[in-house]
Amino acid sequence: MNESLLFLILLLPLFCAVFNMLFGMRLPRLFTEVMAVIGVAGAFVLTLLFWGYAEGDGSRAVLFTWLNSGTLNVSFALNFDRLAAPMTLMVTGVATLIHLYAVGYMREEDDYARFFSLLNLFVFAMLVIVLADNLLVLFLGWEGVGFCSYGLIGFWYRKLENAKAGTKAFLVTRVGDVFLGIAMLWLFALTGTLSISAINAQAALISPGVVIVLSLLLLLGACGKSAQLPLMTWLADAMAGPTPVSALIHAATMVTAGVYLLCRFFPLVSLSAVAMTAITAIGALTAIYAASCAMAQRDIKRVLAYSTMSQVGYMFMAVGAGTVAGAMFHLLTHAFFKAVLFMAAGCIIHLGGGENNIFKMGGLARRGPAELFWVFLAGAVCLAGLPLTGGFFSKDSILLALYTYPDPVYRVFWLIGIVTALLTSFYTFRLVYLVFAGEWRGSGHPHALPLLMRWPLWPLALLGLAGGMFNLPAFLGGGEALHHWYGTMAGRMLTASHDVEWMLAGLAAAIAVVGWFAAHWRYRTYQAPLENALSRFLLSGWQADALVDRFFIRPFNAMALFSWIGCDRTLFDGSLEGLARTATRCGALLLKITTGRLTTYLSAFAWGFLILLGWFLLKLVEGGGH
Amino acid sequence: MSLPDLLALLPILILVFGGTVILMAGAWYREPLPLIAGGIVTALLGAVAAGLVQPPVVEIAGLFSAGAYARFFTILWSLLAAAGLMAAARYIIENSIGAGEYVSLVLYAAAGMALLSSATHLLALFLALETFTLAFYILIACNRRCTLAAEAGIKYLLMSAVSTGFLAFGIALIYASSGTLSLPEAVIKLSAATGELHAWGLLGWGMVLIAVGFKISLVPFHLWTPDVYQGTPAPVGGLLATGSKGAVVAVLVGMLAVSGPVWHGLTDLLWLLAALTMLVGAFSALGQKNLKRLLAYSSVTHMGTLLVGLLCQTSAGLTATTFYLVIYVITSLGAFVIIASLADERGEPMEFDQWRGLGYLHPVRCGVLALLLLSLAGLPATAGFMAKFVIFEAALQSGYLGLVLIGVLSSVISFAFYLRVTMLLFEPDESVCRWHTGTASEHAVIAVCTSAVLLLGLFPGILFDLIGRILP
Amino acid sequence: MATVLFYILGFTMLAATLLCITRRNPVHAVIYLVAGLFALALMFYLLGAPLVAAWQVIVYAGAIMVLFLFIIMMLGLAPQDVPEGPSWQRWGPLALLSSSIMICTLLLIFKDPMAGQQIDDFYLAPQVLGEALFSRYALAVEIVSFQLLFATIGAYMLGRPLPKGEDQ
Amino acid sequence: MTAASALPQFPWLTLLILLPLGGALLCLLHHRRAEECRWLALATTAATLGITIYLFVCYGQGDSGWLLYEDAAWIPRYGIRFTLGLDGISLLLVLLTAFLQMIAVLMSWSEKQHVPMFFSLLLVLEATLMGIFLALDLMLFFLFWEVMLLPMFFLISIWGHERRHYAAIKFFLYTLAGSMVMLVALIVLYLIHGEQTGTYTFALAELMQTDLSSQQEMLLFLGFLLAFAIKIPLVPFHTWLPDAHTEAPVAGTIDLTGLLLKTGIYGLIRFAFPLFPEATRSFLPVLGIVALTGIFHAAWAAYRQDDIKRLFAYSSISHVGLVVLGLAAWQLTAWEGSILLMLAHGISTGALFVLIALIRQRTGTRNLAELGGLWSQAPQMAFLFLFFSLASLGLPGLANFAGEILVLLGTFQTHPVWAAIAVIGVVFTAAYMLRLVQGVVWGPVKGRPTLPDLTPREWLILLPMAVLVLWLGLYPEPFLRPLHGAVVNIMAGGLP
Amino acid sequence: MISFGHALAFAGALFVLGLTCVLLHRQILMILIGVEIMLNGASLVFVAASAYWQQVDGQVFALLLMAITAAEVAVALAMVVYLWRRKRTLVADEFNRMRG
Repeated sequence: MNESLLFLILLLPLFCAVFNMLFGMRLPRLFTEVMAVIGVAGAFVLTLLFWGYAEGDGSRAVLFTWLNSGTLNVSFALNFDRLAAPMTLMVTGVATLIHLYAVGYMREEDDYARFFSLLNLFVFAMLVIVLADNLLVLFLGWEGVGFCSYGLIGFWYRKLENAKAGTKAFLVTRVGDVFLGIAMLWLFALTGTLSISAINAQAALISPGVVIVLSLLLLLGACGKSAQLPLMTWLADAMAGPTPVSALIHAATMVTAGVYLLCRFFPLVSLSAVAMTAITAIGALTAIYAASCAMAQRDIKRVLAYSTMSQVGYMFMAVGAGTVAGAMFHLLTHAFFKAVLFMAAGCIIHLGGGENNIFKMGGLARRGPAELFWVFLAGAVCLAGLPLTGGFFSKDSILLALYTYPDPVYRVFWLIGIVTALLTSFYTFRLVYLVFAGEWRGSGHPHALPLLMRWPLWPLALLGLAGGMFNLPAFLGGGEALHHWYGTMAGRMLTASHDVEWMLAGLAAAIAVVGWFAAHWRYRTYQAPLENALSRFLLSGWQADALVDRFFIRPFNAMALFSWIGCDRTLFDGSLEGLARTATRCGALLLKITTGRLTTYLSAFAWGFLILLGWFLLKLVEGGGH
Repeated sequence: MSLPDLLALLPILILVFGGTVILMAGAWYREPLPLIAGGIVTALLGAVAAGLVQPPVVEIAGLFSAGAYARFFTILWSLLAAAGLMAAARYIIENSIGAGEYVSLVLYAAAGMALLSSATHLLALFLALETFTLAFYILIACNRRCTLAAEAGIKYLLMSAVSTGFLAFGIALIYASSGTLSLPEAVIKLSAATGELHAWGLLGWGMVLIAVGFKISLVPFHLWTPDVYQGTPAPVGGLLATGSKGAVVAVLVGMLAVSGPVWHGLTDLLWLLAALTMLVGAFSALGQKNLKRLLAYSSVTHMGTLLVGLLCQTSAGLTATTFYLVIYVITSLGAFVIIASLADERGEPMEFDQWRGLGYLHPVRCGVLALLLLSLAGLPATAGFMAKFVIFEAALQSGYLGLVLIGVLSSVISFAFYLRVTMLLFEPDESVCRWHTGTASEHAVIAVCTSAVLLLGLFPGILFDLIGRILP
Repeated sequence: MATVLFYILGFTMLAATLLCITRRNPVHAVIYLVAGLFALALMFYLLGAPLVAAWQVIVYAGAIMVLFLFIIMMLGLAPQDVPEGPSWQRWGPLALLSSSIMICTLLLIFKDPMAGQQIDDFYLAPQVLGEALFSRYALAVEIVSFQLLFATIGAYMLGRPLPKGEDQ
Repeated sequence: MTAASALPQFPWLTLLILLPLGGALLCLLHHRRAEECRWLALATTAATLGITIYLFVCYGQGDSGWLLYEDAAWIPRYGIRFTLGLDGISLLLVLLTAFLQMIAVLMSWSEKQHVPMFFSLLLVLEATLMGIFLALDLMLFFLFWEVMLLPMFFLISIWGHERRHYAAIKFFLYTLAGSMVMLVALIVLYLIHGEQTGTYTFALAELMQTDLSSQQEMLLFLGFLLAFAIKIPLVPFHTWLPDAHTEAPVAGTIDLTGLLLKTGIYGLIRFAFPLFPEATRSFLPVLGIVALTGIFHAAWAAYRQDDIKRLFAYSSISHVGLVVLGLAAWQLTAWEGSILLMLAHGISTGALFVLIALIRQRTGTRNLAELGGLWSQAPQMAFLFLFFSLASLGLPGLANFAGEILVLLGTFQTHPVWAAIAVIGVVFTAAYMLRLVQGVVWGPVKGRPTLPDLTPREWLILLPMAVLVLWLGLYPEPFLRPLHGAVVNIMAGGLP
Repeated sequence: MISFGHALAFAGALFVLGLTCVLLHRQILMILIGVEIMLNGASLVFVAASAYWQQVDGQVFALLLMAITAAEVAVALAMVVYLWRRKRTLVADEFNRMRG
């Protein structure tokens, strides 16, 4: 086998995407669906097959030169290393299950070819990010996922709100891309290369101040894609898309791209303590912000969206605390259980006849198939971080990393992490109780749940629950497999006494249970949603949209209006037309002189003569002067 | 008057006596066509004679030059007369104008222009100028069916008479001041007296300038131009716009070419006149709704540009002026002949409303008209651009940057109104109606003018070489 | 003596001309003009141009002015047909214009160094003039003769009565 | 000059100019048969395209000399020569011209009014554009430069939309005013050179040797710059463009965007910069700031447009702002990016104008408020619209991105702040583009529920453009290769 | 002895009076008369200059000027008659159909 075969991992989804785009509507539906699934599943299988390439220092594959000008020489090159391999496997694996689920979910959709094509394209773009060897290729995928999410969020484009949500997602993430772009330009200017590994290798040579700025730029770039403060407003609206899209984009892949980016540039970022603190701070703030918002949400998917934001915040904290392995660990487990939650939410909505509002659900434990409840619960306990679930371990390792970080500020972040965990547990069980407990409060007729929407949940639920096994901490007798796999890339080695670890784990478990009890106490029986200012404030995501509108969109509109009306219309065109008008007026004035009367013409003659005479007299006087 | 003198005068003699013979014949023989044909042949003969007969003397009776420069313009005006007659044939017949009289007047006018272009003596200048002016009085007004023509006639006549007064007094003052009537000598005497400014000479030249300014319509002596152009039937208008102006410019160029740079006292004034003329002509044309008036104002602008060339007084400037003049004559004539060729019993199409959409009914002539107008505006690849270019080049060489910028401004404005017309021609319009299809002779003139404009636009070298050789 | 006479004639001429141009009746104007022309002819004579003087009387006063009178009579321009010549509203600016021109012209004329020169006595015998006219200036005379010929033609072409129904 | 070999070579360059001219003439002569004129025009443009492709294949290997050079005396008295030369930059632009012109002809296939004149004007336009991109004698260049306005003027004023007369006159006069100033500067330069050396000539190579005082140089440079800035158009000289774009018929719009704007940039590259190196160096910062302003100003203005054609007009202004920024950065990569971006912009925006014309044909409107739901109405069309819009907003992998990123990478090397600010422009571009796509492609269906989708002829037009957009985006190397040598030459202040 | 300057001053005054006549009157015949006066002024200059320079040319010019004036007047008066027949008026300002 040859290293350039690695491209097959990418090209397979791409091929299926293009194929479905071109021929999807002309071929039998089954064919399209199979193509779509094959594209992803094939990539999954290929990843497994090529796993060996990732070991050691990984493998590079170069396809062809993309851009070549002056000192710049960028190839289409892939880098399949130990950081990329698990991510690839996760992306393709989860995506395969989501694709299967989508086949069932989109059974009644006519425009399925576009959907599957975009979905495949999305996977392709995500894989490009994961496997990119240089920044430009990464950027290709980076923008690619942006576009695909745009297309998928706005998939039901006939409702303008959906299209607008897509546009919003694209635009907000593009704001983040600006920072990534600037970082890319700067890195190239500094190092003369765009290769990620080369940049990391030269990172130590860059002056510390610049490193801080660069890291912050990368952080902001990551914030855009990962929906972290301050670029988080798009994620909640993005729930307008079909549920498989939410599962794919907002659980497993796109939102984690930011984390992945920071992990990729960890050697650079970790050089600057300021940047690390900033990353942690952003993560912590987002985590608690999103958790607070989730507590007041009424749309099931929005609850999950905010929870995603919050969990990604944990991942940022992990990076900030120096543990790449911890971040990736949480990334993986989160991908599993969040995908389960989203897909189950899709089923719930299906059962509720398209109802999204959790306050109009209830009693689904009895009403729907029992397995749905168990699957959802599996996801929920992972999210809430009940002990021994995958979520528990991954979150715990992050909290440990925060606790053990030498810088005392991190204790504050650790505290935020703990509080967030409490909130998480609370809103997760709030969701469970509102949806499954009590009586059915909705009005919609349930749709049938196709088989394909049910069984892809099981493997994911199991992976979520058992996710802890991948990186079982040492004090529980685990081998920290993931940490060892990453080796040098894993970041800081967490060194803490087992007592501390036990203490932290116990605290986390207690917190989760407390959250559960609180939710149980509040929502065991149905409670109508609160309508006070605080809940409205939280419901609207701390008025973030209004703030953005106030400080960005309105000024932008005003500037646009100024440019168009104020400058172009009034100033430039106005002065041009004024000039033209003046000329015409001059002309009209001159035509008035042409009266058609001979006397006028003759007096013009005489006046001309007089002027001539006057001129000559003047000349002679001057001439006489000297 | 010796034989060599007569030989040198041969082209003029052919024109004048040919004209007289046709006049006589017209008295007996009322059929117009042969008379017109005879006139055309005479004019062409005159041109041929001027081209082929090498005169044995350089100067005729101390009044006229017989040099290559004079002969060149004799050829040009003879050809112009031939073209004017070809374009006028239908006009003469349809309006039952006396063919003999008309033809002889045109030939006579051509002779006058030719004499003016070659004048080297103030008396000759005066007489030649009066000669064709007189012919034009009659030609303008001779169509008794057209009321506008009568009005144009009286306007031209009275204004012209006043300008004659100025010219005569001016020449008289020059004579009083310099004691000679010979043009080069008078010029040199004026320029020699740089130490003490000669008031009489200056005033004399100023008055001559007024008369010249009237003839070539410099601001503020231009006001007659639009009215007279509008009222004059196009076949005559073509001659009036080209020949009567061209001959005057030609004599000035000839004079300057012989005497070298003069006019120290007048430079500032001429600068002002040129600037004013270019601008006023351009601005006035902006609001026009009548094609012939528009052409009149455009000719005002063009004369301003010509004045820039004259002002340079360098050989480059004079070459440029001559080139410009020839191009202007050809282009302008073409435009007028096109108007003439469209004329029918309703008269000539003049108002813009009559032109709207005409390009689709008469594509060739309207297309050519558009081309000629753009050449007048100075679009590259047409002769008009080369003309403007060489004038600007000469002016910049002489340091008249300000004038050139004003010229640029007026060019831009000119484009505005020329483009409006061309746009109008090809603007789809349902209500447009057909005009006359034109005769072969008219088409021939148009074709010649057009091909000259294109040819000289792409290969102006031909004319440059010629001018370089003939300029004294 | 001749000098004094010259100035008397000059002022007579100007006075007559001034009267001429202020008349409302063209017949009166022409008569005054003829008077002025006579004075001018005498000035020509004093300046040594007997032939020009004679022709001035014969051609100008005798022929051209009579032609004017003839036309006035022929068209029957009774004084009431004549629009009120100079109207007082137009006088103001025109008087200003004319007087400025007059002043400027005279100033310019007197500004010249030659203005102070005297004209020496001069007498040009008619035969000398004739000789010059028909030898050196023969061509000019020819041109003028042609001009007169075409003027006749023109006068004929324009002066013919209009075909019926074409006058307004 | 080295390539001016003594061997007589086939005058390809002259042919490139004469062929369309001949086609135009034939069209006019053949005006009684409209149908045949179409084919004639198509054949002419196809032949021209064939020649350019042949030249591209034969000479597009990155040689740094003149790939082709032709020279003949023309007006010796004024030292004007008929000099044509092809280097890498011209090669690409000539290729673009031939390609877009063929698209324009195909796109005008259904033109009903005065067909022969229409096509002959298109062909004349092509000839003049070729002339502009090939001429090396300044007077020859100026000639083509001016004549180019005329066919465009007629295309707008006769076949344009409602406000065509206003737009046509504005376009013509505005650009004319600029170029007249250039003419004056040109003549002054000619005279100065003539006085210094005694040879009066308009040859670029010789005029470049002129010694100018720095003040003279600056003034002359500004004279040239004015003409080019209006044509490019740089803010604030841009207001003619939205009007002209909006009112022009589709072929005219394609040419305007794809080619006319490029002539201004080409003029800067070929004439203004090499002739006045000192002035250029001191003026570049201003140019860069003007270009930056243009990027943002136009993006803002585009955001408020409801007429989609006008919106794209502003988007063009914004894009050329980036191109000029790359030039102002004076860096090899940025320059190559600029030129690549010119190509990319020509194709992607050209295709968008094609689509707008098709949409207008079918829906009768270009107003954003009256459009919507194109994906339901005509999915193929909507797909392509989306595709080219994405290309235009600089999605990686598509044509514009390749150029933009080169520009930005290069610019950052010399002017990091400019580049950083320009990157922000990317978001703004996305803002108006997405607003446009949202209004046209998505949303509830307005108007008829279905529209006729693309016909084979329309696919024939759009498919090559789509392929090129992908090609330029993913593998621009063949188009960058001819540039390497040429750009180095010009930046070094010389000719091949 | 006559002063050259004075002779020219008389001529100039005559010329300006002629011009004034031209400007003052609106009747075509009077305008023509004004032109005649102007031309007479020119003649006076010619004759005076001829005497000053002791040359024949000035007088020749004066003579020919007279002849030309005659020709011009002939045509002008024919035009006057023609216009009278057409419009029954000789007021110059009545002929203003063309303007602007």
